[in-house]
Amino acid sequence: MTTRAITYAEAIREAHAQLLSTDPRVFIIGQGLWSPWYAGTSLKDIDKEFGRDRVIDSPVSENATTGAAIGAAIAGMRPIVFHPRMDFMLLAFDTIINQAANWSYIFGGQVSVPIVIRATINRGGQQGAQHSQAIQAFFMHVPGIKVVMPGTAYDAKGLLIAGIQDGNPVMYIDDRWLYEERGEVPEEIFTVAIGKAALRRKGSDVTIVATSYMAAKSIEAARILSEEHIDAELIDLRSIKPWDQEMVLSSVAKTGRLVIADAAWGTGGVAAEIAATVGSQVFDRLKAPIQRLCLPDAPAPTSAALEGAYYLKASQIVSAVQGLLVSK
Amino acid sequence: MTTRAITYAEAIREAHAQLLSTDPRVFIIGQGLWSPWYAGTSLKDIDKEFGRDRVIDSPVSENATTGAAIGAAIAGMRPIVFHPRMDFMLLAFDTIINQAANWSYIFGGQVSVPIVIRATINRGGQQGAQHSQAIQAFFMHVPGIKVVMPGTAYDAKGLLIAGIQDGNPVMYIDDRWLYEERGEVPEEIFTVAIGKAALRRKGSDVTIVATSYMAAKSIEAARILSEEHIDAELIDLRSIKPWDQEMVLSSVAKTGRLVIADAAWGTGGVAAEIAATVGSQVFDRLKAPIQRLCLPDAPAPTSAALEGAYYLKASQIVSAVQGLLVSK
Amino acid sequence: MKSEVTKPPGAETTPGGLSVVLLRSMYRTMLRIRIFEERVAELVTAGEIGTPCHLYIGQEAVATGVCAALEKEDYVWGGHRSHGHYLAKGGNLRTMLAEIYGKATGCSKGRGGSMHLFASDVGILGTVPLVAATIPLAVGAGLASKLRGDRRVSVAFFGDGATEEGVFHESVNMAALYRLPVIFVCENNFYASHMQLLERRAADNLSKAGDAHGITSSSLDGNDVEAAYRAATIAVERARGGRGPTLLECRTFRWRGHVGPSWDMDVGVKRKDELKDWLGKDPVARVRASLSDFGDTPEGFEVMDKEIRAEVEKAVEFARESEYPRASELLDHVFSPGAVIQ
Amino acid sequence: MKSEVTKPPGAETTPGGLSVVLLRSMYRTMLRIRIFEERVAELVTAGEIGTPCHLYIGQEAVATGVCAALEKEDYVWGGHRSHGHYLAKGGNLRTMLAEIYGKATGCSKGRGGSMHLFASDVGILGTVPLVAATIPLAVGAGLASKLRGDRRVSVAFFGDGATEEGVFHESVNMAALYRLPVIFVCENNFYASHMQLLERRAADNLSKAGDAHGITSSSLDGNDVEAAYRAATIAVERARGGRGPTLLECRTFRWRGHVGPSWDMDVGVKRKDELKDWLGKDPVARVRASLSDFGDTPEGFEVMDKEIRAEVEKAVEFARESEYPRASELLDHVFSPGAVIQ
Ligand SMILES: Cc1ncc(C[n+]2csc(CCOP(=O)(O)OP(=O)(O)O)c2C)c(N)n1
Ligand SMILES: Cc1ncc(C[n+]2csc(CCOP(=O)(O)OP(=O)(O)O)c2C)c(N)n1
Ligand SMILES: [Mg+2]
Ligand SMILES: [Mg+2]
Repeated sequence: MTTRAITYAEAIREAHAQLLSTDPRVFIIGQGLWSPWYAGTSLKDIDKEFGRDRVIDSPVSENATTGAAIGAAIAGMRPIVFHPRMDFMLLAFDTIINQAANWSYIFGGQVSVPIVIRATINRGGQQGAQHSQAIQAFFMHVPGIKVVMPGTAYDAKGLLIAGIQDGNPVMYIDDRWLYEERGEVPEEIFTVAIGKAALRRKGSDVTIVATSYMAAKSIEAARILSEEHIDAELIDLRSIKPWDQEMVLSSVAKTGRLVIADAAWGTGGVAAEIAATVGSQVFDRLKAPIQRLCLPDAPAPTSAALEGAYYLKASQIVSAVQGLLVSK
Repeated sequence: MTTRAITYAEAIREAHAQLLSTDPRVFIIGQGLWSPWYAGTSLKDIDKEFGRDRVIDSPVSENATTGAAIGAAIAGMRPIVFHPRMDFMLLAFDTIINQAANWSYIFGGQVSVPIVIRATINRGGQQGAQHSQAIQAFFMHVPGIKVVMPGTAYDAKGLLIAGIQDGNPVMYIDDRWLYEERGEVPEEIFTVAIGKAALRRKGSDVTIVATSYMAAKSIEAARILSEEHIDAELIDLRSIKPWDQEMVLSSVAKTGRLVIADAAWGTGGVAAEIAATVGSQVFDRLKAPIQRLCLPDAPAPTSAALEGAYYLKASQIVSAVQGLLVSK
Repeated sequence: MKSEVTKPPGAETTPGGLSVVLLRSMYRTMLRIRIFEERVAELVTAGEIGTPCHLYIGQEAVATGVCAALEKEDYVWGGHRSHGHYLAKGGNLRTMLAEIYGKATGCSKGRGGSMHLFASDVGILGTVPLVAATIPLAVGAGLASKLRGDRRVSVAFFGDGATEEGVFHESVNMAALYRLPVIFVCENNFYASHMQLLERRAADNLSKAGDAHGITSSSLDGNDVEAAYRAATIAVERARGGRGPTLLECRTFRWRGHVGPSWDMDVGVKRKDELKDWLGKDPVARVRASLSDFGDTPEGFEVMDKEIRAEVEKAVEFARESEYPRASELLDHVFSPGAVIQ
Repeated sequence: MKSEVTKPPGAETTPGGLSVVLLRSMYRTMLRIRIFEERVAELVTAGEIGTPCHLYIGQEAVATGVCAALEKEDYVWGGHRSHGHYLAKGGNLRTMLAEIYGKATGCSKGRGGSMHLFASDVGILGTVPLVAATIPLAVGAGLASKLRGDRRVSVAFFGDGATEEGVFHESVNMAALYRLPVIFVCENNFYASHMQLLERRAADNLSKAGDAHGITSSSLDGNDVEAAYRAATIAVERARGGRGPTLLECRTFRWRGHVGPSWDMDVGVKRKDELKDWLGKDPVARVRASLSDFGDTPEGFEVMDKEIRAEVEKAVEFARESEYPRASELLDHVFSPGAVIQ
């Protein structure tokens, strides 16, 4: 496959465009699709390219919009429903969790809901508590829905296409803080397998498992650590549900140490599930307590002064790893 | 205090009645409050006793009903908003999670939301996926809201009163499967401290931490285990957020073994958080991997044949403990 | 008397212009729903059925009249009280009953029970008990139809209570805005569980929601199958013609309690009085009377009744004899990537 | 000309019957909002303010007219575009600006920014940017008022976009059903972000939502402060008299982009044309013209203008000089059990 360096946002756009071009069942619906700025550059002019029949900017009705996308999926389409901010999606939880996630099960597998629910984490910028959330943990908890969180341009494209091809409800969570990150991305349509993590760096001292934005930060951290002769193995989880237990468990079995970095609330979060699973599955191989690196248990503040303290930095990953190695 | 044996449902009703009698700011709103059967016996004739102004059976509008209760709380009342089935509450997630849980923080602590959001787990009976959920994990994940889950008549009363007196949003989760359980309950108004677990049985071989209905099942399990000379320490968590880390950690530090039982989905659930915390906090004292006993990662089926396989039994707690002790 | 001897049988029409053949076929549908549900009521009372059953008895004309105006390819969506919608749209009676028994042969493979019915072969894309939940899904199916240009109509059946869920309004607005081929059929039976309509809203004016969202709406006698059929036919034409959605308020009454076979489980004195009135407006008896006017005989009705009862008894046998799903299959069907509807 | 010389100053009334004293005070409020926001716009452009600011410029008459009809104890609730509501209801200008700067002295202690404003001393129980979120809360405050019998009125300010959230309808229904002292003030500025009204609904008929829920509603010129005041006064009387809620559609226009100071950030050609029209209907200029008719002089206006500008500049200084919240306080205020409003 021919690749070239494009941004994360461009990769998202390309995935949408290629899906729209190749599959007449695909359409996009959600807020901001006719706006030049709602989705950043990730859907730039997509309405102009594919027409406003298939790129539908919706009323401010998250519940019905999402429900309509689900209904269309049940009726054989392959919609992508877009939530420009994950926070707003709370209004659509009934239709996502009670309906989409259950539909296959309650009808004994006679019908699937081939939908991608795209939710963007859009935080920072002094926007505050209702415009900053990263609530992937909710969806990890719910059977019947898959959850992916690309951290690179490559995965941003490949996972979106995989999501549409999957045939089941897939929650696709992208992060505005990654939109300008560049990476090599194939020009063609391709998929990244849902449920498979990516080994970003081989190492022997400690395993870092990170999601999305924190995977990017972890690369930075691993570099700093290597200067201190700490050899971190870095796993970008990519899929939250199902997640790649095999890769994570065998890495921790090898290194004996684990730091989990997820830029969301810690308590009851994604990192808790990984820690719980690893803690019981490779119990005998753990050399040190598993460390979770997550947001503090507080809503996002607005003041720039507090935002600086709230969000996670690569240096915190570095410290967490150092702490682990000192403790043993 | 004078106590007498009453049922869990009667204890809930008594708490409501005493709150309504003693605090003019208290009112109840939600679906089924004028029905003889929606809330089981837990609110029997409460409308007749206190009048339909203060006991308001609402339209089928979970979002606005919950939002109205939140607004009334902000304006100085002490409402209890009732969701006769936890599943329906998904429609009110925006107002609970984006609003109630954030309100204090976003306004710098100048205002609190003194509300109890009561949600009933009402499962079984071949009702299926949309009428069976136990989604406490969602709320454990959210800062700004406390979560309690009484497992006895005593706690059912004491935690409800504590919830109203707390002055913050408190999610109170009761379980229909416990409504007929009897226990000694004080006649007077009293509170059970939010955040404090209850030690139901002292033991030395293994710690069982259980929530609500599973705490009741664990008493049964502990009895069976004791016949096999396995001495289980049993902790009824009672509060999910904050949860009693002190009691749990010191117990596991002593026994070295932990089984967590929560009758909800396992992945990303309450048990994951407890396992993750214990795993890292008493790392050196653990003699065996922590076991989680939760519902399978599937929606609730309807067929009685499948329901039997889906829900947890005391025997499964027994097996989990046995498995732990064998493994070491 | 009213039919002329010279007309070939079937050419007669009612004063409202409906062919008697169609009326007879609708009568059969209504009767089939009635008999099926009365049998279910008995089986619940007998303890043979355990899943919660919300009986449609008393409302048969709505499902029947509306579905008679639809093609097999058209979609319908329902709620907790949908046995009638399922049968009227052509769902298989036997597999629905097996489903209610929790058997693996059920229309939802024993995972759904009475409240989760499915028959995509006849356009039933799902009925679920979360109030109002299928309303936006119906809009989505209408959107699918519009995008594909396949002229399918999508019908949402829901109760008066469902109009209190905000998503009802969101959905009507979207359907109006995109002029989708959707029919919103609100069965106003004046109760949501134990709550009378005016305990839940300020005015008995449900069809005004149509005006608020700029769509055509009407209010009709939901116990008159001809009225339901006529209104639905117009709505279907409008939908297929690309002229957008319709809201139909069908005023009717359920005879039994909110759930289960009881006649008075959640009944206050008030409802008892109302019920008496409504029992006098029995939609099935009404059609039967019309058909009698056209010469249908008691013997003929007897035959039909017997046929249906026999069919239902066979279904009971089938359901009883069917196997339960196996515990080992508990985790099946959480995902079903291959099961995409075309 | 229009005022008679013999009348004592202040006894004059407008043709609509409004006292000129009140009109002058409303003018001051409107001008204060205008000047404040224009300064905020500059400070955003200068990069001094970082939190997203949704400017109210062009809509000043609505907040001003409505709040003039309220008592201090009455409640108001707002959204993302609520600087105007906050000032009109009597919120402290200095602490709002400090809040926008993210300072610890802010009205929300630096945790809220422009989109989360609070001043319970004057009944502002919260403005938050989740569209429609405060509508049910306003209903709840109305319910509190009814339960206590304290005759307080609760006002929800929200945009046309907010009516698309189902909770708007749920809330109006509840307020109607319980006859709560609530006023739903929909500021229809014809846009929700980049989307024109008719891209989001089938008809320009927002006030019909009142009919659908059985409450009084009206549609009015939101750039006419007298009209807003009059309509609100009637609604307040209705509410205090226990006669239930009112829906007011106030038709107006925002001059700036959806967010920030830009004039055209999300503007298609269409909006540009509309904007030209609406600039001609400047609500502030309109009142100024009326007051001029009553003899208010350019010099008088100049003085008022200067006073306000001086106040705003002082606030800028205050905000600049205030401290940021400390990082060590990051976890404060997640709970605040003692902070119960009476
Ligand atoms: C979202 C949600 N809220 C509440 C319920 C509980 N519930 C089940 S049926 C029902 C009444 C529905 O009334 P209506 O829509 O009029 O239908 P009907 O039962 O009269 O056919 C309610 C409130 C539910 N199933 N789902
Ligand atoms: C629940 C929710 N959905 C979407 C948004 C994004 N959003 C912010 S403002 C806005 C437009 C609101 O329009 P309107 O209610 O008319 O208010 P206006 O901006 O015109 O004052 C939208 C869609 C949001 N903040 N909350
Ligand atoms: Mg009804
Ligand atoms: Mg607007």
